[in-house]
Amino acid sequence: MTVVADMQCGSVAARTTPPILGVEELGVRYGALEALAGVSWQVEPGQILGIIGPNGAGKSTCYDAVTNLVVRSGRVVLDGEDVTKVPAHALASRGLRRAFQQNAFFDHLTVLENMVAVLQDDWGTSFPGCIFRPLAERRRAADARAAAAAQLARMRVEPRFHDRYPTEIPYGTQRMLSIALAHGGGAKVLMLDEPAAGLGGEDMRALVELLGALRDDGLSIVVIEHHMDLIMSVADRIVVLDQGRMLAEGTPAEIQANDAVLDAYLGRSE
Amino acid sequence: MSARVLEIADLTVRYGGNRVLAVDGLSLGAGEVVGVVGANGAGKSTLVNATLGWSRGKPVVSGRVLLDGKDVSALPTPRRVAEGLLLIPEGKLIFGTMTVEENLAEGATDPGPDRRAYSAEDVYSLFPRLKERGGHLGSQLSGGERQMLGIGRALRLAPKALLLDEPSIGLAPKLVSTVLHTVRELCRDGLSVLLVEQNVKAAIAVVDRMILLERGRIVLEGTAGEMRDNPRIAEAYLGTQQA
Amino acid sequence: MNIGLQVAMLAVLAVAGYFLPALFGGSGAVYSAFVLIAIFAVMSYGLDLIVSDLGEVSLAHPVFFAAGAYATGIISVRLGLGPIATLVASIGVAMLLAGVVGLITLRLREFVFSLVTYAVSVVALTLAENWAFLGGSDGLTGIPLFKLDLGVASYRAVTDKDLWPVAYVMLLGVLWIVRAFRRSRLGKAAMTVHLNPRLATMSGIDPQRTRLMVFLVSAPITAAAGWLYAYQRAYISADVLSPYFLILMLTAVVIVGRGLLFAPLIGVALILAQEKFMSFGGYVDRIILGTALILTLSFLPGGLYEAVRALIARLGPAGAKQDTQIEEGATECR
Amino acid sequence: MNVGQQIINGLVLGHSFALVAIGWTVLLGVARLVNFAHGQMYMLGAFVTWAAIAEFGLPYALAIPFTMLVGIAVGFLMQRVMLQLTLKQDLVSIMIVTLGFGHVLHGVAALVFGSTGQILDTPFSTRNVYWNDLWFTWQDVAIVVVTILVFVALKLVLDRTRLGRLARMVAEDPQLALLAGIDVRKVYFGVFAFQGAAVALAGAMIGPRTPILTSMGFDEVIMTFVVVVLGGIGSVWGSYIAGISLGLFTAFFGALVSPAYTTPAAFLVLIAVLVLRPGGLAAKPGGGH
Repeated sequence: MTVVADMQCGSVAARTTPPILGVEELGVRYGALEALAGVSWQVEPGQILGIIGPNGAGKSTCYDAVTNLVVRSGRVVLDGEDVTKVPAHALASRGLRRAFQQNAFFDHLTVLENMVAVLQDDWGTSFPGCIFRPLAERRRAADARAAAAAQLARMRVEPRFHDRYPTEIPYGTQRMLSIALAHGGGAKVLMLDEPAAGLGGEDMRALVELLGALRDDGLSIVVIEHHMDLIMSVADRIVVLDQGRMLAEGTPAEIQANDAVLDAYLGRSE
Repeated sequence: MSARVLEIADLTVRYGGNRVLAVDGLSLGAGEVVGVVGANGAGKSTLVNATLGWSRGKPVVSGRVLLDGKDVSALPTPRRVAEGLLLIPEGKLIFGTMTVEENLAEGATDPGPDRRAYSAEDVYSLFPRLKERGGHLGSQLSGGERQMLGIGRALRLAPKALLLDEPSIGLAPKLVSTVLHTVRELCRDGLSVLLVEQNVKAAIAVVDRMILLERGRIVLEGTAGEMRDNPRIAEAYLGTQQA
Repeated sequence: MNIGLQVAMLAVLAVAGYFLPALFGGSGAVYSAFVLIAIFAVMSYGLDLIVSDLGEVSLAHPVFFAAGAYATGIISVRLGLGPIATLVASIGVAMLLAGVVGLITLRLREFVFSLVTYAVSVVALTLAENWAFLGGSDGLTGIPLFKLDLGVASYRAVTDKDLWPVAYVMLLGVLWIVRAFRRSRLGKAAMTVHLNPRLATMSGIDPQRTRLMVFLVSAPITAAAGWLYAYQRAYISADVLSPYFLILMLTAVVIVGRGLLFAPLIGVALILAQEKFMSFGGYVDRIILGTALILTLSFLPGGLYEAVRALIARLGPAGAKQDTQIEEGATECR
Repeated sequence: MNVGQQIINGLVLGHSFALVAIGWTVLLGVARLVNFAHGQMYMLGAFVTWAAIAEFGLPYALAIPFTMLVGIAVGFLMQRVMLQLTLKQDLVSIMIVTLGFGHVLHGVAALVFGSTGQILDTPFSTRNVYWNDLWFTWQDVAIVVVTILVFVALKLVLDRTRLGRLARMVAEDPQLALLAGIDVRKVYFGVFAFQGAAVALAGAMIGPRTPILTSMGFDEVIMTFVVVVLGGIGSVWGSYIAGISLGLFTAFFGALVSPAYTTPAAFLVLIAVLVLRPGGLAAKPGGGH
């Protein structure tokens, strides 16, 4: 069953703004298994879209499909440009970036080096540059570290952790680092996969705050999340997936009142 | 309460520098079904995996696991299995390159008089569907059949305590109920079950007691009746605004 | 430390290194050993980029070494050209081969990658033994002396002592290149592809292009070693493709510790010091070298450097302090 | 060219390739391990058989089991040293370690047996069969028979016995096998012992066909690799068929083109397969876990 979103909830402005990221009829098959079918949604500039659903509903598969990491059908449009055929590695420079469900770092680099590594497009020096212009490279590297430190600070990763290895820092900070690495030097759309998994209390509040701040800076965010507190408080719209299909779509209030969603989460009454 | 088949004490699990699980005490009586619920990342799978000393990652586990009063925490996973502690993991739970019959071929060696060793025939009478599929490969089975085969495979090894991790994932509602009620039936024969489940409604229908995990800790524990109407259970899944 | 001081210190170290053979007595055997250490270290640095930075194990690097040696041999013997021309040719041939091997193995990982590169080595050995163009089983003899003509001045290397300045400059150059590589965008891309390919991909890095590029940087380095080796030996045969060089490179790369700038150099120095000055005969040396490789990987995955550091950390107070810091980090998340 | 003779050569050669490869097929299929010392273990098998006959005066029939015992011991020792790496599934390190073992085995063999070549004569290898214009030795017949027996026995054990089932469980998913109560370590040891015994047997059987040298073993690894990949990794019948095909290809290539370049030719076939069917072996794009 698909519950059609009540369009009156969207403001007039929101309706006329073209979406920054739109997916149409995404489908993924693994052999005989249809892991994802007929999934369509869009995010408008400066909005947060939540994707929820029970375990195994196809949420992470949906991300892999959007970012071209799996063979899929359907269409992906980023900022008015059809990027369906663009390889995964070329999406970042077009402004589409994502995090992964598990904390994804470069384990053997320090936190700061992790950040420097994803800022190479803006702050790196070419190989010949490093050989022949060592002093210029040295200055650039110092600038890169400063930029990385600033970016980490913005993402709530405190300076005292910058010289540690990612596995040594507190879990809440690891989640922030994941977001910082995914965001890199900047993005139009950032896709996060369960950023709040395993978080609580203080860490959760910091995360809500961060997501809000990023949105206020004009970033569009897609969030897969299980933690309803978080999703209900930050998302502008929510898509519910169940068994690889769209179950519902709407504002947080609509989703909370939706019987089909309650069933999917708490089990169906028979 | 009946005799304790499984006792877990001071079980902690760390990944890198981070503690992801800290369970002070949890016990399972003979013939009892205890449900474990909680949000994603709350540590449900970590709890059951650590009980077996098993993982697909590299955690550091400490704590005590007692099976029928015997401390098994120093034993490697296969030895715990031989003692009658069985886990059906989430996700991949059967051997896909082997037939149903082969998946059920490995039985317990000398389980002793106090453990019931199910024969392949016993499993087939429990799940007639599996008998029809006997010659098929595990990879050809549907989600429900895999779940049945996973349970059957565990029963062949004469479990004292069976830990089930999210058996309802990807199953149709009717199948969920079939699988869980079969599990309930098994407990009449004295089997004890720890059931990790996300489908709270389905789980609450078959468990005796239920615990709620949040951030690696037990935050709530009670009988099925007490938990059914507890708002915190719904909260854990749907958020505080949901009354 | 300020930059001027750092540069001055590096300069002093570099100059001091040059006089090391003299410090060890300056005999012909010492110079030979030092020249070989420099050559084999350069050879190993090529492989080091693949193993430490890209995280794959290439077993095709003896082929690049041989490519440099054979290109030098053929061009100097048959065309009579000098070291500059042979160096350019060595690098060119190595890059060509690296491009081919890199393209074939572009989508292969781990053991399949290594197996295919190993096969490349064995096939190259068969070719070198049988192909008349490469001198067949007799090899190429009569490689002329190393003679550098720079118009106004020329440099002729008759003995290994005369070759030492060339070998030393080449070693310094390669150290500089390896350092520069690790600081460059390409080097960082290689490391991220190695550590977390999915995250690297989503950060805008093309893993396959990165792999190919690293191969194209790595092969000429190893080939340059082959270039000088041809002059040092004055003749080249299929021996340069024997497994000895492969085992030597691998051991040199892992024994001290992966990813450390000076590790392959120190590794080669340790191995050659044993073989030149504490030899027990070829077969026993072979057993020693193989055993060193086995033991390092099986029991000291971080190499001697990590082992020594762990020992110091256990004995000294610095290590204890580090432990408590980690503990502190962990408690915060409770 | 005598086509009939080349077919016979190809079949004998093919069975030899298959017999050399069988230990690797199981090792790779069950334990996902690669052993670069395989070629040197083959060499050792040939030399131990030679020493058992020429130095200790054992009959060939006893020299073979003796050689296999040595093979098992070598396999066991290697696995003992690499156990931690195996359990961590650190395939790349394991690979380099086995390369180191190959180097050490070569050194040991050269030290013990000397670097000069030997001829391994057996009661079969010196007796020729002439049939019209065709020629082969009884050793060739023995190779074919033994190879077929080993393959049939292995297939039966893997498919029909508990041991085979355990091996297949570990092959599919060692972690899940732990939960089925299987001591995965024992299976790894068993697989390494089998590989050692099988390749030693291959050395004892095939060594008599050519003069033996302590420096041999490299071509054997490449041929084995080609057989295992062409046959489909871990597939027993696949290896057999691939071995025979490669044998026939090699025999005809040697007769028609050049006997010196058979290894490069076999390698080119492999590359062609890898390029045409990259999905079979290649890692998934973008890496992944």
